[in-house]
Amino acid sequence: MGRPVAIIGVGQTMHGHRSDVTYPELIREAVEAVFEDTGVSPEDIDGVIYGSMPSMMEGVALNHFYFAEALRGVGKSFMRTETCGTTGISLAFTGYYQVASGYADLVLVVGSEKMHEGDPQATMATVAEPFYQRPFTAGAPGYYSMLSQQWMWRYNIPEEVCRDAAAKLSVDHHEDAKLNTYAHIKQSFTMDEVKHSPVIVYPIRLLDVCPTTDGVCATIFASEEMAKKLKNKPAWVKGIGFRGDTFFVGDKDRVWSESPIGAARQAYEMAGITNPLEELDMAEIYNPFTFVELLHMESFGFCEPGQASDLCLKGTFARGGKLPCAPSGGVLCTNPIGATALIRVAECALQVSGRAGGHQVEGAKLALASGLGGAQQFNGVMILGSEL
Amino acid sequence: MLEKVGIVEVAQLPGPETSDYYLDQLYRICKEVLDKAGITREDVGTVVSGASDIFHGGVSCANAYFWDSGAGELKNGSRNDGESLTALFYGAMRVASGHYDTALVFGICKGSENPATDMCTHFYTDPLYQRQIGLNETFAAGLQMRDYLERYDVTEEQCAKVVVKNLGNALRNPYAHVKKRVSVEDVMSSKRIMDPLKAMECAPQSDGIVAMLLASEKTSMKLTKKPVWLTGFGSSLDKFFLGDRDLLKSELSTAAKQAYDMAGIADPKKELDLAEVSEPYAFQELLWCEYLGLCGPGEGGKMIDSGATQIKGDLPVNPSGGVLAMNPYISRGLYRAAEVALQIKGEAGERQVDREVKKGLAHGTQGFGGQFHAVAVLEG
Amino acid sequence: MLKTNKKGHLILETEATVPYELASGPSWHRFFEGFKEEKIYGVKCPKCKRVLVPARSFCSLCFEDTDEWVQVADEGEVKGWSLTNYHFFGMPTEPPFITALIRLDGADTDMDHLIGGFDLTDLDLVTKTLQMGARVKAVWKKEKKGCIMDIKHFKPV
Amino acid sequence: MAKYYDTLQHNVWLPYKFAVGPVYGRFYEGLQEEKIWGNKCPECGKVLVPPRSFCPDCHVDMDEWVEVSQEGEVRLWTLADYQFFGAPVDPPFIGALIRLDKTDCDLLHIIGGLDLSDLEAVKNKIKRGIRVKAVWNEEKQGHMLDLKYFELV
Repeated sequence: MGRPVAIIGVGQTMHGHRSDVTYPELIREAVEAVFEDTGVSPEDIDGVIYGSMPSMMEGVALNHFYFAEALRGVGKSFMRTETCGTTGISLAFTGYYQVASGYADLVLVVGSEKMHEGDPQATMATVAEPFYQRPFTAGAPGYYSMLSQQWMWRYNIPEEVCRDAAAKLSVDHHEDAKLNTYAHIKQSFTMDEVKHSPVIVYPIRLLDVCPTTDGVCATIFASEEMAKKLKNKPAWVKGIGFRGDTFFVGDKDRVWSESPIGAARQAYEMAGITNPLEELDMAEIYNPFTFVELLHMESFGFCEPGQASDLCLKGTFARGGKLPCAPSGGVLCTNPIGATALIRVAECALQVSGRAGGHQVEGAKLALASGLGGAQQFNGVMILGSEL
Repeated sequence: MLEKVGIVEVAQLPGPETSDYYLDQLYRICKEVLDKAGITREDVGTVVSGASDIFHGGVSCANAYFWDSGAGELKNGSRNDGESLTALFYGAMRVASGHYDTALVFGICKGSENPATDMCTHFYTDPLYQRQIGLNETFAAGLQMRDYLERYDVTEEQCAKVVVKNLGNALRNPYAHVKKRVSVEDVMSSKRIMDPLKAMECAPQSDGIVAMLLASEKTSMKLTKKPVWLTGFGSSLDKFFLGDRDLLKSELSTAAKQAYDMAGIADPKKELDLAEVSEPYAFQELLWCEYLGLCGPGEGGKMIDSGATQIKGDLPVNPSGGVLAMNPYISRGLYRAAEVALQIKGEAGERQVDREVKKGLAHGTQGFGGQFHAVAVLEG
Repeated sequence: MLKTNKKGHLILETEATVPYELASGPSWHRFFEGFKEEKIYGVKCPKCKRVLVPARSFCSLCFEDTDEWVQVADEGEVKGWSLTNYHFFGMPTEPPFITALIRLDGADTDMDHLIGGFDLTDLDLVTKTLQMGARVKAVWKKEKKGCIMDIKHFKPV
Repeated sequence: MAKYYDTLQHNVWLPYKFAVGPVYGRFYEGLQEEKIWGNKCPECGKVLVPPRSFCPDCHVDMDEWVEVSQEGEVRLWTLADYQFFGAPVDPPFIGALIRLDKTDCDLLHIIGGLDLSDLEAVKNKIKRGIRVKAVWNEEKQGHMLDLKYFELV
């Protein structure tokens, strides 16, 4: 099914509040870094794929025009992909298909967001249509707090257990982020600090929530022939899956949701994975909220529904555990939306090729990256492996 | 590309404004294309849309909004933002890779709900320089047209003839938005809004939803008697600042070369039977034809004078009426491909060209003076 | 306007407003006409037989036209809720407020709306009142405009 | 916009805080001092206005600052004569690409100080290659229009 595809390198910006540079300059920082990382010359690239999430946030519509030079896109084949919060993983899929279909041998895939330039709240308010949902879904935390509560109800998870597990994730990820050169928030917190941080939308508290980040991630996707010629150890795309669900939140069950479950199932089938907890070595779950990460551990089949909190408290998903999740610090510590899910993919690629640096998970060979968009509407999963 | 990909069927929405709801319209067009192909939503393998966000629609993450209307519920799919012709190719790649047997591809843009196109394109500018001078696509087109007239000896009348031809062709196209018999004098005497560019030389702002069903070679043959094969594709991006570019050198040549190489076309002028190009400003049809190799450099004016690009000519250009007759900004490129597909299938009704159509070209462009171009080659 | 932000970096501050006008189409029109009479309509899918609220012209799952309009109750069961107590752009009303998913009697989908009409400043009271399966009923505004906020909120019964 | 059918009007509010960065920062500072700064690519030697942080051709950092001439010649121009969002001044006005002396790209700006009521008269005055020079606004705020317009020399 298609040609084998590898990710052969990654370039990231120092993520954070980057008002020190203009947007094209920020793009260039990541793009030049990926060429440096791979030793590929920009002339040898067949094309560029780019996306950012809502152009409203950025104040520049179809901003690839503005970034043409910084993306090294002048005179190159170009495609722009955008699918909400899943933009980053959808970008990776576009890159994958350009190579898998035989159209390209080397493509640059870039995702970005400079969230401090726009107004994230004003932007999020326009994600829902104005007839019906807009007044009620304006704030993402509101929706996810509802979801986490539905989840606790559904599986009779005691709130204290869930609260502790979420707090542990926050504590762990903030520690993880300190090992990751590019992460945005690098600060330690205690369980108590998380559990007593201000309530944003009950039960979600400030330290359960991702930050607002400026950042860019660039990756290069390559055919087998090209990957084998280049210096870096390739990370092979073993499986991809995606499911989009209905726009109206109330139309579907979003707790045991067919979107993340179906996306993971599709990716596992392609990768030949039958027992993710045993077979995967690490995962970068798209976790803008701690509770969502727990929920997705279940949707992705790492454990039975309702069990994630217990396992999390036992350390199963922590660094050194059976299946470390978000060892980069995750979305919880770095969230430039349009780049976020591509960073998940890039992190997994670095991990399985043994190049993750300070936050390397020892011996990682098979990894799962995910992306989440809208109110559980979109979920994408990519499996990366060290062997072809 | 690993596998051959065919266009099985197409469906399109007529351009004029109606009182219909965006999502209902999209649903009906997608339903129409599936019905034509005789398949159900369940049979659809993957969905790729071409659509844009907030500026061209008023909703951020618009793909979330129209996902269910576009047959996407629980499908693996994606959305390409910007020029919709890239969505056609993305859908084709998903089939070509062997992952999916069918792909539903659609483009959507509802001009009647949006602010003026000039306002939308003004937001393409960088906030620090060109925005402060008020640049938009019409502004850039005014500068580019002057360059074309001065350096290539093309006349204003020749540019005006494009409007006469295309709005005339549109009279035969039930899906076109603006259709009328006009004269060169009418065009020449319309208001010079961005001299030398005149009001009648600028495309309208239309509603446009167009859907196509793509399939693998085997399935295409099964679902239709006359599949149309996507054999070539190319795209290219130019520099951003107008002042850094020669406005008469275009990345369209690069995009065209990629598409021709892939389709094995050595002499486009001879081998192509028709072209549907995106000409949001009349003179651009002439200029784009030059870069596409449909005539020599600087010969765009002569080409329209010769009658070759007329619906009965040797190489009809925009027999549908083109973008001047129908301009749903984001989906217009995919409309061009749909029109070429219909011509190849022989299903273009009154606008069917006289000659047999074996190979046709579809072109899409966006950005200042054509900063981005995409070209697709379709064959019978 | 140029300003220096708290990091000492130069910033260009601008703002603009972009106007849109979206066609309602027959389904939204009829749905909100119903609101003027304090009626909530769903549609029944001819194939899967689900009653979808709000009413719409097609079933996204079966991809079939829906033509049977069904009035559903203006009361039902709470499926999930969240309490917002901070100001943000685009919020439907002054905080604190509760947004919720409500399964109206006779419907197979949940409707988004607000829950109110009692003291929302006491989180314990809220969690006690809005336990799983709590019943709520629409409180209609006197003056109706034919829009989603013609329902002021849903109130526990 | 009154339409014959049922619609929902809504306005989208777009507030921004764009990072200016050191390169534009210095450029705007120059405008406030009635100076036009460009910078030079160490590789191809081209002088570009406005200045860039990197050369669009060679992709290397631009580090040499050059104050460029306030005079140059018109390359292309267009007479804008309709109302549109974002117009820098009330139309009609002339938008132009101007090549300042000893620079290697064109500057997008406007040409002013002319009577625009008669298009033919304008066409007789403004042609490719005609010389223009900068006219400054008295009030300056660090904006492209601190340079009010270019006028015929």
